[in-house]
Amino acid sequence: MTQYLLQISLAGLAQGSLFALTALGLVVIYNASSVVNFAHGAMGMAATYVAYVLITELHAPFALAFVGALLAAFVLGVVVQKALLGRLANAPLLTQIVVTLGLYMFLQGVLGMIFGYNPRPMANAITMAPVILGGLVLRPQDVVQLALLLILSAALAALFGATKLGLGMRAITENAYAARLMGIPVGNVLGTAWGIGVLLAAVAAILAAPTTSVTPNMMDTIVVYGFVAAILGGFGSMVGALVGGLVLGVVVNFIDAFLAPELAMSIVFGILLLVLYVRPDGLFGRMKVQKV
Amino acid sequence: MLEARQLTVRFGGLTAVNALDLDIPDTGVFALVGPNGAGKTTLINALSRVCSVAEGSIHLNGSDLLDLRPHEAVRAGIARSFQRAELFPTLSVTENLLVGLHGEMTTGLEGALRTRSTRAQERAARARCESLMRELDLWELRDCAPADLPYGHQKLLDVARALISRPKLLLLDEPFAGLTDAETPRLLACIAAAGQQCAVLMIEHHFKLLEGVAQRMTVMNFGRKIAEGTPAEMRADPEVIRCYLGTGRQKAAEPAPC
Amino acid sequence: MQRHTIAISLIVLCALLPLVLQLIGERQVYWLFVVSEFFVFAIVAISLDLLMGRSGQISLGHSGFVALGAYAAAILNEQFGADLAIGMLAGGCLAGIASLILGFPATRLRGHYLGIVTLGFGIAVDQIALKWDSLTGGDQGVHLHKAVLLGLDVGTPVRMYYVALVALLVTVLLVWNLTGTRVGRAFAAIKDSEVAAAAMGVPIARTKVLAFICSAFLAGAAGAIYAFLAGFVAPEDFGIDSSLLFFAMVVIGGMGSIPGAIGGAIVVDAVKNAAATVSGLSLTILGGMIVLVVLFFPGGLKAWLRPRRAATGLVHEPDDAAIPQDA
Amino acid sequence: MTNTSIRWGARLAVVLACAALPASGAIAADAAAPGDTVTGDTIVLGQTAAQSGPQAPIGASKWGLEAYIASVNARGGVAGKKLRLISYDDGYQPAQTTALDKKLVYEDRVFAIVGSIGSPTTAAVYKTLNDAHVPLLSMGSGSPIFYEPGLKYVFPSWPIYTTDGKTMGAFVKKHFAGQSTAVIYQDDGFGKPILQGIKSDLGKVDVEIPYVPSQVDFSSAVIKLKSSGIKVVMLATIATSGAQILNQMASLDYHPARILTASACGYGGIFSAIASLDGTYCTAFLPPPGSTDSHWTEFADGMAKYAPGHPADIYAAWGWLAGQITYAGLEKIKGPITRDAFVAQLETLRNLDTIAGKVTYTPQQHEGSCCQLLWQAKGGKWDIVPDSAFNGSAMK
Repeated sequence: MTQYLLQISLAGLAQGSLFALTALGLVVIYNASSVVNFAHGAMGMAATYVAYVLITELHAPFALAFVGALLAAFVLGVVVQKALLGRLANAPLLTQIVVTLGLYMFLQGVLGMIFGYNPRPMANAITMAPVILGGLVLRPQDVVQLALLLILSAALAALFGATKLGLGMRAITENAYAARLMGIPVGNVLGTAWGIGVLLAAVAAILAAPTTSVTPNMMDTIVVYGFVAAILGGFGSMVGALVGGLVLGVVVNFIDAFLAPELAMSIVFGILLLVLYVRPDGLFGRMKVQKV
Repeated sequence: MLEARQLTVRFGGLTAVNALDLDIPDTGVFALVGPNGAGKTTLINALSRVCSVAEGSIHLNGSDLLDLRPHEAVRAGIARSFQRAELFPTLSVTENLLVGLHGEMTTGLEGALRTRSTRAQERAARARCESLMRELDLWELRDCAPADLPYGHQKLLDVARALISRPKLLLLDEPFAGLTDAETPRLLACIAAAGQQCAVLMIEHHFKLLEGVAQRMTVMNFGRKIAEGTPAEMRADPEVIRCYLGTGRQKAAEPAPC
Repeated sequence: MQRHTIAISLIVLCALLPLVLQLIGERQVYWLFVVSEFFVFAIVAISLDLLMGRSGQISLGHSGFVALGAYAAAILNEQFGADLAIGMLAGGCLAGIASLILGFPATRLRGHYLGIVTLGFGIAVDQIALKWDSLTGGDQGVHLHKAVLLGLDVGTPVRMYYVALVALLVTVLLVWNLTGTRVGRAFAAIKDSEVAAAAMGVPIARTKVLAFICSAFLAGAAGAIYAFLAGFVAPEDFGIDSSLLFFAMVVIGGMGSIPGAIGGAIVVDAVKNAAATVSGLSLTILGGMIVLVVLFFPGGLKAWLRPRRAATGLVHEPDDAAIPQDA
Repeated sequence: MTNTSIRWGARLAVVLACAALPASGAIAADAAAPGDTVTGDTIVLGQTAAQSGPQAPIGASKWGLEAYIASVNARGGVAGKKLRLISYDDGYQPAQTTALDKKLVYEDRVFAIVGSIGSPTTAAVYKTLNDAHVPLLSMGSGSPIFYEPGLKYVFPSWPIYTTDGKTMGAFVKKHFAGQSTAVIYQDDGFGKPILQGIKSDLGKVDVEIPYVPSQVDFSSAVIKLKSSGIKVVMLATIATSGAQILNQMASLDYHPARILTASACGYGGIFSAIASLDGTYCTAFLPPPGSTDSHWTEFADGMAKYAPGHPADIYAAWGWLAGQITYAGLEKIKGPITRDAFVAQLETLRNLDTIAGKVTYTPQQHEGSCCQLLWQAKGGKWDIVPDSAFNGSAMK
């Protein structure tokens, strides 16, 4: 039984690492620009198609395709920030959410038109046989996934904690106007934040692709869990997103195993609603004081 | 009428208002002055129940205000304006005023059915808005969007929106800030007239303006009351001069660092 | 005045449509269905506009409310032969109750949380309808008996058409009136400035929940009409896709205007039908339109329908009803 | 404003009353749909099949039906009349199907609805069509609701989903007797009848796991099966979920006997989508793609000739089957071609030889095809498993 529980938790952590990556990207974007990016999953999905084309059409090795797709994701993030959100900096929150939703529909439609809705198989990058440790099956791709999550989290922490970019980003979060006055290139910093955020979504999408297959809807489920993870983590806290994602992954897998897999998302949203009743700012969140 | 005792407001470690006592009688215009960051707006926010009070008490005609939530302050008789004229941009001038009557009106969802009582109430409210707008020369602009109004009129509308509910205590946060010299007298007259009906507590830097209209003033610094009295007394108060007015060569509107 | 003339002519035209179709030939069954269905969509668009355009709250799961209304009506009808009026009432109330449960924590939250929570709600309604098949028939749905309204047989396409038309007109009137009175102004006030609204005595949380309930009630009632119109209710019809379509109607319509919402419904319905032959085309067009509207035509169709005042962003402009005309 | 809205309301009411009275009086409710008798020189058939959205792949059934109709027309048609197909894309959305079938029946005046795709989509319309006396043939679904007695105008041609389950159950009982078994099933009108069929033949299964199509990660399901030591796993899933589960099994080093349902293995790319497919069984009512069965070769040739560019896969074969049955019924009509004559002739079909084996309809029983067998994946293609045929009817 313990072994069974361990195995489920392990699978949960692996799945949760995808949620955490998605949530981290959302939080990076949110922290810089106060926008919840509803096109997040779709942008990651678009980058996955780049990887898919590089692999199947141009026969690029996986590593090259991966890097190419991440590059494309970064550029996509920057372009979207410059071309869309940058123009709406002073618009109401609702307007900014609306534009990301429009983008979500647009990206999904365009890729559906080009590639169709037929799921396209994406080969797993790691074809190593699973390692069996005392009856516990360790899937190499799970290990890679978790390792990648930790590495990227550490990199983000370093980036935001120690570099000028991170300092600028925190300054903008506090007060964009003041930051501009202090000579911080707000536009560039925001663009970079979007680039990094979408890059994280792309990592999650590409890692998910062997399981979900490559389709225009491939990220729909994952990104919704990413939203939930980000909220549980307080939407703004990176550590919160990381922990929220991993915990949610385990919770979802336990629901799958012991409750009702066909109602997993409903149950998760029920839990979210309960959490929000008790703690409106998530498990790790802190209230923002509103200025009059 | 209004009695605040040992009022203290804290934001985290910062004490914005510190053990402040304030007494305001039924009518008259009262001013709140002090350098930036002295806690004036916070005090107004505390009195209008927007921000929570850490210690102390507020009573209006003997009834405790501390349990009230922001939207209940109006019904208790406290209305306010905002430093940057927080008007409702998507509503017309008339509708902005009508929102000021929200607490007084009772129409609920039955408004969708246009029942007889709904219509009567709406008519009465609009009539009240009309007379106030005519008084303040806003009538011609009644269907305009607030953004289309000159700034002076926006501030006027902001005050009018607070005034329409006939409050016992009117809190005005820098009503004259940003107004041109030409726009000032109308608002000044409006405030002076309001002071005949109810108590007005306003934040203002211009001593000159205050001298004509304010009966008393409270000078704040670092969240504390440092002096209280008539404008003339305050002008002569050494503590006020040191902290706020500065030596005669500085402009009165620019508080000196203290 | 002119606007009234246009509106009245449009209504007359709609009212005479069955006769016109009759004169052309016996072709009404399909076209009446399509137009009736559009009327129902327009009601949902108006209800969502009441929430988004007027009170500034987002819902990405509005078809969840429609689904609740449709299922309530369908199940009551299938099991107890319930009347359309009862179905609408029950559907509206069920959706309203759901919105209360949903809206209560959501109103304490920052705006985007609401988007995510409503998104989840839409998904959950779908999943539960699929799972609870003893009641809902699962993916095989619920078939309704013939439609009866207050004892009157409205089971024919023509009669159902009039039911939908009248329902739309009543919705327009109700929402129009509501926005011109105290509650409607409170919705706009909290959208424009919560702080100022509170200072004016508007209870923020309660008003937000009220807007949610009103919107959900209308959407639920529309769902009930839809159930009787289609004669069949299944979970597939109420997914995220259809929520996004309603969302697109409101945004393209310009937010905060009834003619805008109806116009948006026409545009979205037309795009959906015209672009149906190519996978992904309608999503592309609608998504592109939303982005373009937000960036370059912030007033949407509303601004185009009412050229006399410049659009000022994705904001509410008062309708005629909100401007005093008594004098 | 008050006055205006009252005026408004009053005008409205008058206008509506005036318009509604004559209009609703003039049009009586008519039960039977128009176009009952074919009068011109064309018999128009209607179909709804998703060409867009996630279910678009199975909409390829349209091309098999088009190819069959073209081949009939090339032979001179039926009773001197040509066949024509009007196929609409409903995106697998029942609401769309409802609208489009109204268009087909009342606008396009089709004679019958043939080969429409999907359980929920067909469920939305079958009662209405039956009430309007419009024949509904060979829908792409084996959902038990279409097989209920009393649906005079409804003629399903797939084996009922319960039969699919019974085929698996019988096979497991015979070849894996006494081994622990599990079923992963889609929690709806597709997966549940299959589960029921399996249980009715097998007695019981040890583990049952429901899922919904939006689920993408099946790790915990697979872990559960693996830790319970399940030796035989039956999958009542759609194609994408089936692929995800089998891939998940391989990645967790879990290799039980696997049996897929027919709907999960008909697509062309399955061998590249699932690397570990070899040895997997699949239920089927059609010959494996690429087989030398004469029906399959006829179909494949027909596709190449009349629907070039569209692969001769299982989905297209569904359409071909629909065409075969429609043609068989029409061909037997003597005299005017009416819907009732068509239905009467369909009910006389006994052991009609189709690509899906023998099809029989009687006035009491519209089950159509009853029989299934199993394929097994071997070296990149499907082979028929000898001794796997299931011939028992699942109907009571």
